[in-house]
Amino acid sequence: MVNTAVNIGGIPLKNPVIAASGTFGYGLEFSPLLDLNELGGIVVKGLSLNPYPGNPPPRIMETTGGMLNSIGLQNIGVDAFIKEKLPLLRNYDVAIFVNIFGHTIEEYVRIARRLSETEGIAGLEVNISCPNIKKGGMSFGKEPKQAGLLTKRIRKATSLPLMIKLTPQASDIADVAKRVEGEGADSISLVNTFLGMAIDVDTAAPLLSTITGGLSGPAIKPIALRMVWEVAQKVSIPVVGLGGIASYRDALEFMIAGAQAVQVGTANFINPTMCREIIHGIKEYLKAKHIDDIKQLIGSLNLSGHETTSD
Amino acid sequence: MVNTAVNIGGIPLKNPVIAASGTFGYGLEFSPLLDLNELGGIVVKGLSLNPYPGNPPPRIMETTGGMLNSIGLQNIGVDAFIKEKLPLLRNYDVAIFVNIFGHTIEEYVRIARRLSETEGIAGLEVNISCPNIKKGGMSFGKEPKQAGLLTKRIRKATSLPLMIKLTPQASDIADVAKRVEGEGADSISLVNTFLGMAIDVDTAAPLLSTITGGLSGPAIKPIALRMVWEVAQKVSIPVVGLGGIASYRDALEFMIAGAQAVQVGTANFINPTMCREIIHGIKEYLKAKHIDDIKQLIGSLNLSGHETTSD
Amino acid sequence: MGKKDASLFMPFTTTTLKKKKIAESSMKDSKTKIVFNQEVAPACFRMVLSGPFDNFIIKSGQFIMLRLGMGYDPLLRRPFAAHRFKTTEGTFLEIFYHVVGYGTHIMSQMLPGAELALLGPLGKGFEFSDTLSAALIVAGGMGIVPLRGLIYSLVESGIKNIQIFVGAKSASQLLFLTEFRRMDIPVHCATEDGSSGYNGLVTELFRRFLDNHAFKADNHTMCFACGPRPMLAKTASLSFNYQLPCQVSLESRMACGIGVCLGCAVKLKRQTHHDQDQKKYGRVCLEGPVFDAKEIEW
Amino acid sequence: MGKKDASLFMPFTTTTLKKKKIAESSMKDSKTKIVFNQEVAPACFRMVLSGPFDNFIIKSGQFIMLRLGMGYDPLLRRPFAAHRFKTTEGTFLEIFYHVVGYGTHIMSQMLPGAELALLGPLGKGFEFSDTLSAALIVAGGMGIVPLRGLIYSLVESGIKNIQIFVGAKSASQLLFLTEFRRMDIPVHCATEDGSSGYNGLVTELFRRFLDNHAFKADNHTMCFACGPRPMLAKTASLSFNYQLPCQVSLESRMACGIGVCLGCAVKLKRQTHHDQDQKKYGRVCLEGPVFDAKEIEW
Ligand SMILES: Cc1cc2nc3c(=O)[nH]c(=O)nc-3n(C[C@H](O)[C@H](O)[C@H](O)COP(=O)(O)OP(=O)(O)OC[C@H]3O[C@@H](n4cnc5c(N)ncnc54)[C@H](O)[C@@H]3O)c2cc1C
Ligand SMILES: Cc1cc2nc3c(=O)[nH]c(=O)nc-3n(C[C@H](O)[C@H](O)[C@H](O)COP(=O)(O)OP(=O)(O)OC[C@H]3O[C@@H](n4cnc5c(N)ncnc54)[C@H](O)[C@@H]3O)c2cc1C
Ligand SMILES: Cc1cc2nc3c(=O)[nH]c(=O)nc-3n(C[C@H](O)[C@H](O)[C@H](O)COP(=O)(O)O)c2cc1C
Ligand SMILES: Cc1cc2nc3c(=O)[nH]c(=O)nc-3n(C[C@H](O)[C@H](O)[C@H](O)COP(=O)(O)O)c2cc1C
Ligand code: FES
Ligand code: FES
Repeated sequence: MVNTAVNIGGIPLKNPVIAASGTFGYGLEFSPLLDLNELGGIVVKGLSLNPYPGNPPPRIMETTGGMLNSIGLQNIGVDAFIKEKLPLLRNYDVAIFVNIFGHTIEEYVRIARRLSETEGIAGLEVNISCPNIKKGGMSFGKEPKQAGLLTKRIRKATSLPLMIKLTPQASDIADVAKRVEGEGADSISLVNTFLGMAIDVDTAAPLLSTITGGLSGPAIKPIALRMVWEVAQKVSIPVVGLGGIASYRDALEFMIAGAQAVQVGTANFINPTMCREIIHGIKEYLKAKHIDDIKQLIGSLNLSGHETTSD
Repeated sequence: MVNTAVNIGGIPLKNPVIAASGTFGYGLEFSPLLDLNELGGIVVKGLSLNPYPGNPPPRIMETTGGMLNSIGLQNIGVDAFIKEKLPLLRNYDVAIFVNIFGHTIEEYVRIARRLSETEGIAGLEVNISCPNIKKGGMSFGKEPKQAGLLTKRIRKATSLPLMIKLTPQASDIADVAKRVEGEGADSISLVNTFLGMAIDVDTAAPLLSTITGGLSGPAIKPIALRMVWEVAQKVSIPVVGLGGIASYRDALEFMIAGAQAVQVGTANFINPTMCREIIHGIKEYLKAKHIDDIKQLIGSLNLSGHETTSD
Repeated sequence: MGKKDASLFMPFTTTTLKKKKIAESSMKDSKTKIVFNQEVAPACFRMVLSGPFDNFIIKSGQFIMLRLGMGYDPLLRRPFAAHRFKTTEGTFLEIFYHVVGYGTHIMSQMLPGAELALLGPLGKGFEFSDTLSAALIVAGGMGIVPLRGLIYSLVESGIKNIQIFVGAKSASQLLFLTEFRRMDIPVHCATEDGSSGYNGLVTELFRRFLDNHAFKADNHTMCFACGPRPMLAKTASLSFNYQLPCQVSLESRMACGIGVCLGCAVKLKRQTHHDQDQKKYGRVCLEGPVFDAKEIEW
Repeated sequence: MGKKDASLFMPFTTTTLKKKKIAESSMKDSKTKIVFNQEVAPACFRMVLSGPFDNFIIKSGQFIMLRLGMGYDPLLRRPFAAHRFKTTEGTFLEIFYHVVGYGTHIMSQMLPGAELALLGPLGKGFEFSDTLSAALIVAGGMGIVPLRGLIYSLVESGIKNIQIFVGAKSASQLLFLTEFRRMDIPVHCATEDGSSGYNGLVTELFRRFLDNHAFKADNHTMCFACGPRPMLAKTASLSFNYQLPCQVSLESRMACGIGVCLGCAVKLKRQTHHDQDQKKYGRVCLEGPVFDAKEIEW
């Protein structure tokens, strides 16, 4: 038997595969297709203090190897989640991460407090990186100072493990990572979507109601992987890697680059049983390579004979 | 007849389709497949003062909808280009842009001077954005101050039209654009490649000798388009858009977003007659829409009913 | 299959009857194989899929998501209405698709033997009670596809008065006409180029019909519509004027098809959901694709 | 084509003779159609393409770039050695490919009738003069594919002494053996699992042969090798020791196939290019894929 268990900033996972926020609903939607108990973890759709309508349609557009979205964090609100969804989620043996966002630091703090009072939540993933809302969201994630301040305030408000989710739009993502680590984050997840755009040439109008939206999917994997590698070298708290993961080999790339766990997002749309297939693939790989503990893989990138660009 | 002629910072082009640097060699290589006279322009492979060996293999890796490269600007050097290639290129009725790079400002200046003395060059594209060389290259393009300084010095050194090529790694690409405009750039081209990475999970080693490389191809188009749209709103000099263009519709998206012309890069590998097909497609589109001058299309993005992310 | 396929057009047999007895099956992701894929009208293809469909009960109005190939371009699955039917050769699923863009173009090039992943059945289908006395079917373009299944169900439940209104750009794009006529259902055709039936929009044809017939504003008469959004909006407003209940099947870009991405949202009238903010939008893939026309913010 | 295909394995006819007379045709991008695509050995497929090949002259050692489908995933064309042959049905191009990854897996799923864009002929093929007296062919795995064409050319130019050394993991992966034997060419086999011929590496088999035969170090004897890099390095060093000229066909990842992307670079010995820096690397697609073993920095 190979050991696939990892620990993400105080949260033990039976395996390192987590369903990413916004691509797995509140988890329950997938139960007809997939045994949720098989997953390492689930990050639920981003929650705000109050129910949130989201952006007008059209909200999505396919691009080559990826998709743009401007959902705008439509959600049922933290209270409805606690009342309607959480009780059902408690029936599963899987780590539940609640993805939270606010328009002000105060909002983030209040959601964090609210969730701290409840049972059945493994940790919070703080979305300081959503490109699809005007106030708050990404604005907190672009500059180290803002990100650090927000982390500090939420840290004070809750004893739940904190995973801070970073945006690739940050001018220097490693700086942001170091700062939130310094302010008490237990782990870091990256990346959120890349700000992109698509135009309908027949109408000369943007294909998303919000003009720009977040790019996700296999298309962004090489950039996301590079960022995870850079950040993992700079911080000592666990890094959770995501961005375009759509096979067990993709997942392994992120872990070899230094990620302690991975999240699977858009790939859940392409193939609703993707998470299970990735978990299975990782186990088979470990067996074939006679690696008995996945931790031996983490950060095992072999750079002999390589150098970052010759001159 | 539809008019597809545009003028890029003093350089008249019969149509707005330019072959991108590093993907079209020195132009001549494509002559068996394509009549070079049909193109709006050609940007030759990046040239340095002296011949340059480039990076060790492996230098390329395919990714979903894109590719990573770390060629490292291998080139025959500016003198060999002037002696061996330029005389042959003069036989064609197509605007020749010479893409230049250096490790120091001094090197950039000297290449610019050297090329100013020669006949048959329409303009210079200054590569301040190559991720694949240690010194110089991208380092100049990441910060507005550096980029401005370099532009100013080259501006003094040559009367050739200057197109400054920006990197998407810039912390704020629009700032860089404004600065180089202020220092006398005649036009701006964006984007160069995105820094990315790929790992061979069987060996745990990077798939490029340089660990990281530049991501190009259709995968990056949505991000490149968004950046071109942002920059085009900030500067008044012509913007040349590129990044993943692989059809006439892609090209039109960039022009509607505000680009005066486009460059086609990686798509030349997928289909060596891509540039011709794009030019043809644009003409057919204009006819079908009864647009008699392509300039009417430039920046015609229709935002009615759209707003950048609701709250 | 070439020759044999004419037979595949025959009206549903026991299948559809079963549908109303058996509860619709829950969605699953299945491997299917293309057994037929040919153009049956200009830019309109019929694709027949074989797979584990014996217990696959799909209601008219429900849909499936097809993965186009095994790569990531195109990335997202595409939604299509689907009919199940049986022949001596087995149980098949058939879809009719219009080539409108990248994905459907790639589909049109696929060859028999190719394998496609299929997720379904998905969404909420058309609803009607056996007390229904008259059904007014209004279809624009490919909108007739999901309605075709409904028509068979209506016939089988013994609803006598069925009126079909179909519109298309041109006569060649009017689908299933012979099939409907074979069932002695009155079909009112409209074409934008006048090549067949009324020269104009199907909604105009529908309006004239309503003007000349008096329907009681009760639940014994129901409109069912599917087609381009403007055509649906017009049909909805006509049904409001005549106080007829109306079910519309909407389309929207989709990523997941199962209600998690929130990408397929359509604006709903607030009051219909006691003004809870998060209910301002409905998911075509889950609350739909079939909605009560009154719910939609047209 | 199923049945008929055994015939397609027959030695080249006039085609290859022509090759040496007519100058090789310049590259073009053509539309081709798959007429045959089946597994002929474990994980090894044979694909036959039809297209405008009447004036398509490809030299052994040269290659083509195939675009896999019309989407962007996989994005880049894949390079393959190709043979042209004629039958009563017309002129075809055949490739043999090993399923090693994503692109070749997708190829293995392709069905007859599918269209593929083909760029070629590309690169520099094998060279030999009619004064050649002995040819030593050393092949590892799929490396035999480009060498097969060469062997026919050698035979046709009347070169009597041809020795073929082929290595593979297992007997089932040794290709074209019956074909070569039918031509009365001595074939020395090596398999890593000992399932056929010498139990070990083909290079070891080659070394033993050289030990037991004296060849004059002149241009009348030439080694031709293709296969995995380590096997080529070993073959090269053996040929150096025995002072025999050696041509090797290299592989490398490719994007353009026509010399512009510089992605396929391999390290060259400097002196061979009077130490000009930019010549430190050679392009497999243009200066190669066939190189003089002496040029390569092994
Ligand atoms: C529930 C449902 C059932 C459907 N049933 C059928 C059917 O039975 N037959 C049929 O031909 N079509 C049907 N459609 C529409 C079909 O899904 C789209 O035409 C198809 O996805 C277009 O894909 P594409 O890649 O060819 O087009 P794209 O290249 O993606 O886009 C081309 C055009 O198609 C439109 N489009 C893209 N995706 C969708 C979508 N999901 N819904 C509506 N329009 C879209 C775009 O707005 C654009 O105008 C259905 C759609 C839904 C939501
Ligand atoms: C001039 C030339 C001629 C060739 N002729 C043949 C042939 O006749 N038959 C045949 O089976 N193969 C041939 N190859 C190799 C063939 O091109 C690769 O096996 C193929 O491109 C792999 O594609 P993939 O997507 O399946 O593999 P990928 O998923 O891209 O990679 C899988 C494995 O294949 C290797 N690979 C990828 N691209 C290449 C490449 N261009 N060259 C070598 N290895 C590569 C990778 O390093 C990796 O180990 C030739 C290569 C060259 C350069
Ligand atoms: C439709 C959609 C909705 C998303 N919603 C959220 C969200 O609510 N909160 C969040 O932190 N990230 C959200 N994301 C971002 C994903 O969690 C993930 O960071 C991103 O998509 C990159 O990973 P991927 O390429 O695997 O999808 C969303 C992504 C998509 C595609
Ligand atoms: C193989 C390769 C080599 C390149 N070499 C250069 C170069 O020498 N100078 C330069 O400015 N850009 C170079 N580029 C970047 C391209 O010109 C272009 O900016 C980038 O690839 C994005 O466009 P695309 O997606 O259309 O390829 C190179 C790109 C590739 C793929
Ligand atoms: S398509 Fe994802 S919610 Fe409807
Ligand atoms: S493959 Fe592009 S230079 Fe050889």
